[in-house]
Amino acid sequence: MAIYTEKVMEHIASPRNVGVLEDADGVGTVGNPVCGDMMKIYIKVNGDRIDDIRFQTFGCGAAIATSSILTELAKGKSLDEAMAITRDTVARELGGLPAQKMHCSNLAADGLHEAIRDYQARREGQE
Amino acid sequence: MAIYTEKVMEHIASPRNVGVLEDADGVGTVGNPVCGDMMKIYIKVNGDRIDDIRFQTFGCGAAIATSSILTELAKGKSLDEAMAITRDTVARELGGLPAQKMHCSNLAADGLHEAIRDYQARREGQE
Amino acid sequence: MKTIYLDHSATTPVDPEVVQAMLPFFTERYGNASSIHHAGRDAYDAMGAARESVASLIGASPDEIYFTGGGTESDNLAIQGYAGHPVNRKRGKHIITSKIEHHAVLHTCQFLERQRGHRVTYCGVDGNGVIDLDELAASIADDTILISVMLANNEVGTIEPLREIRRIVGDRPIAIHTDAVQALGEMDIDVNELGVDMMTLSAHKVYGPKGVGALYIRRGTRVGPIMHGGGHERRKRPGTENVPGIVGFGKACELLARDGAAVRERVARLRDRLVEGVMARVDDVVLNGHPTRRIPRNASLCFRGCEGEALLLHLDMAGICASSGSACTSQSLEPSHVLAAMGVPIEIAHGVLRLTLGKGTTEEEIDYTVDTLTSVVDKIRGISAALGV
Amino acid sequence: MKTIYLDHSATTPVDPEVVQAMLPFFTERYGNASSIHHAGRDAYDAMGAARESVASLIGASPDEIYFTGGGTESDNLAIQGYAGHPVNRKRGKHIITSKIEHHAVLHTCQFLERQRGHRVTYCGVDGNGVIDLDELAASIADDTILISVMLANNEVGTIEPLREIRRIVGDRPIAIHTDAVQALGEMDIDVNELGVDMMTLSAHKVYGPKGVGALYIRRGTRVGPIMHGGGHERRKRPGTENVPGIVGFGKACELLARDGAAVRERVARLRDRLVEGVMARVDDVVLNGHPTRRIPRNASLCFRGCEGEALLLHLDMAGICASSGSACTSQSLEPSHVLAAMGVPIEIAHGVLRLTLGKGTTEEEIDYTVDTLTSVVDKIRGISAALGV
Ligand SMILES: Cc1ncc(COP(=O)(O)O)c(C=O)c1O
Ligand SMILES: Cc1ncc(COP(=O)(O)O)c(C=O)c1O
Repeated sequence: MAIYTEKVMEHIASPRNVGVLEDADGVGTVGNPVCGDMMKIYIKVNGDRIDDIRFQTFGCGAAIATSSILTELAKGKSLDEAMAITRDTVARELGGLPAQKMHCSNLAADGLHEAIRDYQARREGQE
Repeated sequence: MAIYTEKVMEHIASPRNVGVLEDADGVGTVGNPVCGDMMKIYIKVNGDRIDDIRFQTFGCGAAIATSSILTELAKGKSLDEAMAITRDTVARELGGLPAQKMHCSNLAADGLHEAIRDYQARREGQE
Repeated sequence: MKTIYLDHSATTPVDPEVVQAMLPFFTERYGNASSIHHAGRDAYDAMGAARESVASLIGASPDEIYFTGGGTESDNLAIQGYAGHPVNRKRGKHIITSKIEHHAVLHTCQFLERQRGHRVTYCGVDGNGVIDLDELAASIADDTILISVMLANNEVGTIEPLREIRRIVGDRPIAIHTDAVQALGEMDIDVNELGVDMMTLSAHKVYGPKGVGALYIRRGTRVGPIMHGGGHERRKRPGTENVPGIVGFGKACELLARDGAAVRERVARLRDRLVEGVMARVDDVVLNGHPTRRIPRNASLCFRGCEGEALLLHLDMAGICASSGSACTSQSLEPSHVLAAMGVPIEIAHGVLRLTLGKGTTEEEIDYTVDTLTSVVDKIRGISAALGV
Repeated sequence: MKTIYLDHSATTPVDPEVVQAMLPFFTERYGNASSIHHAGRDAYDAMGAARESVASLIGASPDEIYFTGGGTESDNLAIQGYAGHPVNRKRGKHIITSKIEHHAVLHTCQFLERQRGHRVTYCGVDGNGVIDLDELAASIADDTILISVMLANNEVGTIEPLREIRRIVGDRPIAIHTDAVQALGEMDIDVNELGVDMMTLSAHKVYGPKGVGALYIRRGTRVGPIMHGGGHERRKRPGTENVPGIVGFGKACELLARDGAAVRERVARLRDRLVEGVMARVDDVVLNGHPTRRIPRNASLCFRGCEGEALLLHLDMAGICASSGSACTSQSLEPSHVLAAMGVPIEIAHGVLRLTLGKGTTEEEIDYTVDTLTSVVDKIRGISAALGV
């Protein structure tokens, strides 16, 4: 069957920014293993910018590729710019995703938003 | 599809005893053109024996082959022996006929019986 | 003995180019089109290309083409699948068709009548085999949901006025299905020009492989599957796709697009030579079907005083493959329902012979056939002479 | 990159001998098997020979074999055709099947429940995928007319106890259907020993062509057609027969009769080497299905912390064709209904990989696969590591 674009396959083959940021400023966790897709996004924030970002993903090819490209998209962006990254942005960047993957496996943007909110909550906690 | 035995095909290719006996002693006509099978059997009787026999047939391969082989079977037979020739005899002699042809196109024995009855009726008329 | 094959409406030889296109998909590119791995993707892509070439031949878009196991299945999917769809069932139970449809349409309609509570009107035809449009128009009722009329008849070759049917239906919510199995390759076909919502196609009548067909379904037309299983063919037709067959069908359509018009012209000329040759030399023959609005390859002739099967067996002995009526009714003894609907007297109808030419047919073959037929008719009429039929 | 094809349960390459057997029927012996002339008779005879070789492989007689367009169609014909037959409808509306059937059976049963008023019991299975015979026995009711249980499961390879089902049913008037698509060629099959009344077969799983299947129907079993048209296949399956495909299926069965046992033994040895190799080098792996009562070619493995699709995409990049679950569900995201029925926790079930070997599989391929799989699992677990699944 037709499934993934070359771009997607390329990210599955060599996912960018895999792993943990031990001193993360914010962490976002989305999905659950029962659905077969689970994702954790770690960000390091410097001023208003995302300085570093890492992900861990349990899931199908789409889940891995969306996580990977999201980290590329978000790196260096301001928090506002990062919040503006949506599932659609991610899918578009990858040259499209199969319909059935759009809603289930395309969680990375949600994970990033979670991580930013976590960062903001921690900061508020400090204030 | 599987249809006719070689014997049937041989009789279709070269039917025996085709035609009319102008001075027939008995004539039997069976079938009707609406059914697609129509047959006329002419016999010449000498004493108790069928001395000569001819047929005319409008119909499918089975109708032609059964007519043809019937004339072979009947020729030289006594009238009693000829009356004992049935549709089954004819079909068996041909090595079998397709099921759907057994009942519709296998009319030759009926035609012969008709011809014999015609002969007997004429004789009774003369007595 | 050399075979002279004049039974192209029954089936056609597969074009060598089609076989070449299919071959790699048996032993090298054998993936299951539903598999995610590269072998599966390769098969899926090849199927997509085939879908495009089928679609483009009839002016459809590729996502409106659903591959099936043949013309019969496509007819069943169209009629059972449309009439049986819950939404359509609620809208109505009346179907209109013609008396001269292929058994795949007729028997499916009869099944719906007998077992699913549908009402079916079987419209008559005139002496040329053209559907009675007045009767069709008059039979449209409030609960009519579907009209199924073939584009070209398989026995007598008459082309039916589908465009007029569309005009009559207008924008009423009635789907129009046409069985174009015999029309494909024999005329230009455009689903939009014809205004049909569903169209049945079969590969083996156009130099493609047996066991592959397609149903065109216009976007938005509600058709449910008649078989159940995997999600293949966008949930309308489950089962592992016959990739080599589908690729072959695609190639066959490509060849039709390339050569079809030229072949048609040649075949029509040879067909006319055949008909004129026979008419000139044999008495008491009639050509069945419309004199001009007919597919190029078809010559359907009735020989008074001959029975069709006897004719074709004798032709066969001379190497000539012909048919009396359609192949799939050759096991039955009923005379043709098509000729009956056209008003051909039954004793004449028994004498029908169908000769259908193809792209490999030659002038020599036609001349040999005319000669053979002339003597075969003589011989058979000799056997039946005095019966006066 | 060389392809290492380990997805034989999805489909198989067509054997070159099978292709050779099919080839003449495309371009030379292309007659329609329903035609009366010599080209038609030749096709009909070839089909008859194929019917014999399919029949003899499963201990049936040729007139009990009905050719179809594939396994899915055969399953539909068996279940819809039997349950929908007017006589059987009157006798009862209860059907028993298992939770682990192929979608062609499950979805057909669900269709009968939803739209035809039938009642269906879906029997559970144990942790090895073996049907619960007590549940099956207990679910037999007065109106039970049909039991459909597969002979071998397509995902986990478990062989089901059909003989015991026959024993339980005894001589009650309940037909037993078995989907033997994955069993054919993988074990000796005899319809009389198994005591089944209907059996589904598909050619493309046994080195035959796609788009051809058969349904064995024991003499006297009432099955109506699900499509309508010509009188082909003794009125049970209309449509011009796919003669080359059927001839290919016949040849494939002939090859199984000749080489099947030897191939099975070799494949089982390689499969064991694969499973043992993976088990020895990768942690947290389980073999799904019955440890011994399984078809030789199947290795179904769950890798904790990996998702099946990610696994198979990485294998694919290394040239290895595998599957996660069955090909026809690869478009769906639901985890396997088979593993769920076996009680495999859903987060484990997501990590399933199915490797199915074939007669062309070599030891080198297996060793390469073990190596590749070891590093791929490492890599994928690396991406998901801290998630603790
Ligand atoms: C008009 C028409 N419709 C349908 C069919 C059935 O097609 P298939 O043989 O592919 O099932 C045929 C030929 O057999 C036909 O001529
Ligand atoms: C167990 C089982 N039944 C039925 C089928 C369907 O067969 P086909 O693909 O020939 O329609 C398959 C394979 O797809 C199968 O594995």
